[in-house]
Amino acid sequence: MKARIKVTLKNGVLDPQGKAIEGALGSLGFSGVASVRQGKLFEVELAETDPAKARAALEEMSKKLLANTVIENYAVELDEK
Amino acid sequence: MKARIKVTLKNGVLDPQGKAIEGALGSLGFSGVASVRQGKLFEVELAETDPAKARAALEEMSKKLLANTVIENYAVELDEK
Amino acid sequence: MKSAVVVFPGSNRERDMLRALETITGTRPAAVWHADRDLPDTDLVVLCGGFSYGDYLRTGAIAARGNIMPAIAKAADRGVRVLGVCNGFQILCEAGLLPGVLMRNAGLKFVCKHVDLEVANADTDFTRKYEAGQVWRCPVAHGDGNYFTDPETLKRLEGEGRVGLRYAHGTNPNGSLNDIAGILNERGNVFGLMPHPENMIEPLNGSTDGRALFESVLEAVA
Amino acid sequence: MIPNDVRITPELIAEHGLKPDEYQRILDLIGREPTLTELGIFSAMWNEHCSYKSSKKWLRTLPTTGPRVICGPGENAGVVDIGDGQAIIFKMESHNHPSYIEPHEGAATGVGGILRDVFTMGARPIAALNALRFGEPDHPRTRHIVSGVVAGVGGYGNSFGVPTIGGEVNFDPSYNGNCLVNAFAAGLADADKIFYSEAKGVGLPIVYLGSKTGRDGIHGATMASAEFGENSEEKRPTVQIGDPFSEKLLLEACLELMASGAVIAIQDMGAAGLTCSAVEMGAKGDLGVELDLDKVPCREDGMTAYEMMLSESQERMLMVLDPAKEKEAEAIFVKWGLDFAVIGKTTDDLRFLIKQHGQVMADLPIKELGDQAPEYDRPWIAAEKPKPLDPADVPAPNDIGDVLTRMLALPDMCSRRWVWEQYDHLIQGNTAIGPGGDAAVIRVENGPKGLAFTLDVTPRYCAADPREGGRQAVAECWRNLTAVGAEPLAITDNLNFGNPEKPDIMGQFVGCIEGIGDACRALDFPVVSGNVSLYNETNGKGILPTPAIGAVGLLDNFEQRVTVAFKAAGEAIVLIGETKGHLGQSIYLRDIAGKTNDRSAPPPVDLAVERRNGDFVRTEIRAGRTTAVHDISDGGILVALAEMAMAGGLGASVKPDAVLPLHAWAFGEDQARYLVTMPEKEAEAFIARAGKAGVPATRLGTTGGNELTLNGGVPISLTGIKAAHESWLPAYMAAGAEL
Ligand SMILES: Nc1ncnc2c1ncn2[C@@H]1O[C@H](COP(=O)(O)OP(=O)(O)O)[C@@H](O)[C@H]1O
Ligand SMILES: [Mg+2]
Repeated sequence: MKARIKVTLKNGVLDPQGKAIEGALGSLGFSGVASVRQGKLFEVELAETDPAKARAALEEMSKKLLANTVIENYAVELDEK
Repeated sequence: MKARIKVTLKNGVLDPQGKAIEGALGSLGFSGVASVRQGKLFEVELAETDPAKARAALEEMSKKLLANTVIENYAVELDEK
Repeated sequence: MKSAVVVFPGSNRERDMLRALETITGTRPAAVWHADRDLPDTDLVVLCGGFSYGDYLRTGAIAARGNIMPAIAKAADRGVRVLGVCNGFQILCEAGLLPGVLMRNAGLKFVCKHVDLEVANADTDFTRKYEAGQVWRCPVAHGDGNYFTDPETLKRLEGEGRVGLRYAHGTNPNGSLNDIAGILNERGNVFGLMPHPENMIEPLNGSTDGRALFESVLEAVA
Repeated sequence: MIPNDVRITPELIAEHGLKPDEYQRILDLIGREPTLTELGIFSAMWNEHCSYKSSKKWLRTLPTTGPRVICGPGENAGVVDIGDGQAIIFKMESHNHPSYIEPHEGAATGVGGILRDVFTMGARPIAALNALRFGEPDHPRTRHIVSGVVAGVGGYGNSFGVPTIGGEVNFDPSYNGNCLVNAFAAGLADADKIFYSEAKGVGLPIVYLGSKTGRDGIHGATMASAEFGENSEEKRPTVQIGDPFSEKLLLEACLELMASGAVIAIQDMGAAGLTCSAVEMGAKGDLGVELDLDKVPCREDGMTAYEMMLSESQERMLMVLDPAKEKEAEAIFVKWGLDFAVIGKTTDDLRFLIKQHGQVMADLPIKELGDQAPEYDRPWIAAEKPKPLDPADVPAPNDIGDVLTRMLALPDMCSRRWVWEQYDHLIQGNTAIGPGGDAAVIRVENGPKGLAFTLDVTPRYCAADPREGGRQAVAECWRNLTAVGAEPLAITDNLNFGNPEKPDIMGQFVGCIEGIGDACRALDFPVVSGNVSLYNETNGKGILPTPAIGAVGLLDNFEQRVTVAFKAAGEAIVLIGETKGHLGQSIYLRDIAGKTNDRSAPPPVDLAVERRNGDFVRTEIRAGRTTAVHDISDGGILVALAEMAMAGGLGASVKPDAVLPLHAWAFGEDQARYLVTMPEKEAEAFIARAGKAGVPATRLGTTGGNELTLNGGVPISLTGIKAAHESWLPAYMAAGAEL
């Protein structure tokens, strides 16, 4: 089963990368970019076939490793077929 | 208008971080993880309100800056309301 | 020899590079601000080490799209020598002046130490003062030095002698393909490498072996 | 939005860390109930971190002057004259709590803060060091913290572009719930171009520079915002994120601006950012300050006065500018892509006046905010003087080679290469001695002078006998500088302790300060800056008393430096200093004999002997008569010898003392000792010169081979000990999952 985990910075947490990218877009001539926030995307392939179990495992992985829950949020998405 | 750009490594491109995460998940006791690939997620806020124009601008940004098309693919998603 | 060092926001080895060039060439190099659109008249353009734009997005990516870059590409087209060290190498790859990309170190950590470099091709403008196969010690200091390119490009680089320097003796610090430490463009006038020859030029550094790299360019443009 | 006129309840006061009598003091001072913003300002100014209310009395006892001291404690960092019109500016500061919460960002912003302290004064940073203390290796959080802290320290310094050249790493259960991250930075400036925080002149623009203000690190606001209910999720206090890229730009912009002559006063925004920096500038200059918060560059919408005044967003500065040069100054900041805003002015009424949306949010007497801060003479009790340990009571090892191998692989003794290879220690091209030796040495740009740096403290000594431990920490710094050939100049301190409201903890604090003072006076080694971190406790248990000392020394010519590595075979090894086999509080006792709770005395420090021995060693080094020098500290003679051998890839054969038990000789931690090598033919004269100087010098043996041999016994293979020494830390870190 395939899944995606999105990890994004919590609101209010400074995102120096996003800020630098905003600036770069501006100097490349893209106007009207109000803000850019950068996050991470993990594409995971699991042996598990049960969606509920897969989701539970992915939540665990996010909490334990993939996201730094002090500053980041995460969201799990399963490719349901 | 809000949008998301997903940037992922092309197939066949080595992903040291993904590999390390796979290993780390294994040693944390998560079995059955066949593969992990790490990508980037950009959350962009645009002044543009026309979806077609917004999409075109985001494609441009991706090609010109956000993705290195030698090794990365990108996908634009608009929050249509 | 006239040289110019390009400074981006976040460059941080520009002072090391300016000093090395001045010591070795006897002429004070020009410092070029990234926002400029023109280069001074020069024989060598150097993109120095550092964390241009914080290494944010991808290392070298934002700098590679800076105002000064078209002028550098044009100079390279004219045959002016262009040297990219560390972040400079990363910028040259992102700008398409060199093929491939520098990815995160295989160990996922920044690494600062001395490695052994083997001169893979001593017949270039940047290595001619070394012997072919010569091994010299040089520091590296980077988090993204893992050279990667597609198999075809790799084959071409190897076949055309465009790998200038390789990590020797199992000292590859970053997982680079084929132990690649430095590569040339097709024409041989653009060279990018991850190690820091500018930090290996006087007894204080433990050896002066990095000088030969600059002296090679000096001889090439003479 | 948090209203400014909320009723100030006892809960709100407590939430702001203010005691009822402290609140009463506020009421007496301003004659009315404070606004919420004012309460926040008081809580920031009167907390332990800013006011030093528990420690001030004792800090005053430290010697802070000397012929070379240009500026002692009281500014962002201490300034010491190094001759030729140049000055070294340095300080150390803790970021313990933030690093425990979020190791990477906590450590990174700690480094950022101390670098700012140094370049605020006009200096370009040339060296960074860090003293790190972690919980026991088996504690479930330790690995995560080590990995994050090291990556954070390295990540910030590497990107900023300062060589990180040294420090300390220790593990102890007392740090399980409270790691210590003490960051040191030093910078170089012209002695006549130092910038201070004292504002001068009425009606001058106060300028905000650097990054925008967000809701970072607003601690006291937690409950306040929760109570008021609106968007409480949005107002949660957030962790500060370091942006070394902005800091590097800020450095270049500040130095450029200072060179232009536009800067009248400058202060970085550190703890309690805008509040502390503005009050300090005004109060020092006997001026009032008026700020218009509508002008402050903000990262988020709808920030309240309270939030802006307490935000700890990083990479920000406050300056008083020469109005004639305002445009020039702004152009410099625009060039570097940084925010620049005139947010207020100096006034002559000694008020700290904060306005937002045309309303007064705070109006306080500026001098009193600092001067009238509470000051405590906290009760303290001195710990009982511990008794010395009889070496005969300590079990002897069966196999000394095996014990040495185990010792070199202990968490507290193994190689720190895994740490410092993640730090760019070569950038700037002036690193003459990098990490791994006694002190690191940086060539002063273009030479010939060199500066030596070290951080030291032995917390287990301080716990057993605070005064002796305090003396030892300073003495060890002094010895480390001496061992590379440097003249010790001055120190900075970072005093990490538990809860000062407990008399025994306060006793540790007082004892350590007394010890530091003793040593500074005896060694002419003044304290020029420092930082106090109290309340380092978890579940009511304090950390080991950890007064970390950072020290700086000077070499007239960096070429005089000497390193620990054996240089050639067949050289004489001479031991300087007296060996009594002191095993009390030794690594051997704790980690090999397993006496983890032993209460015996740490090694006594005789400061006169320390000075005599050190002065002799330094003179010999400077005369070029030594080839390698290493001071003897943790682990004793045999460990020092092994370190010299491993560094040089050369063995040695030595003759232990015939009278002392072998393990007491090998692993005793007597102070004021060094191992020195020199060509064989010069040994006799060396020992004779020592004798003349009244310095004990004993011929120990000779370098050579691939092994260490004691008395012709079973040789200890260098390959074996080196493998053990190098592998513990990487193996430990590799065993856990970390990204
Ligand atoms: N333990 C100490 N010994 C000597 N000076 C100290 C000590 N602690 C703090 N100081 C001095 O007090 C002043 C204020 O310190 P601190 O608040 O930590 O500085 P900053 O405002 O730069 O963070 C500094 O000049 C510092 O050097
Ligand atoms: Mg400060």
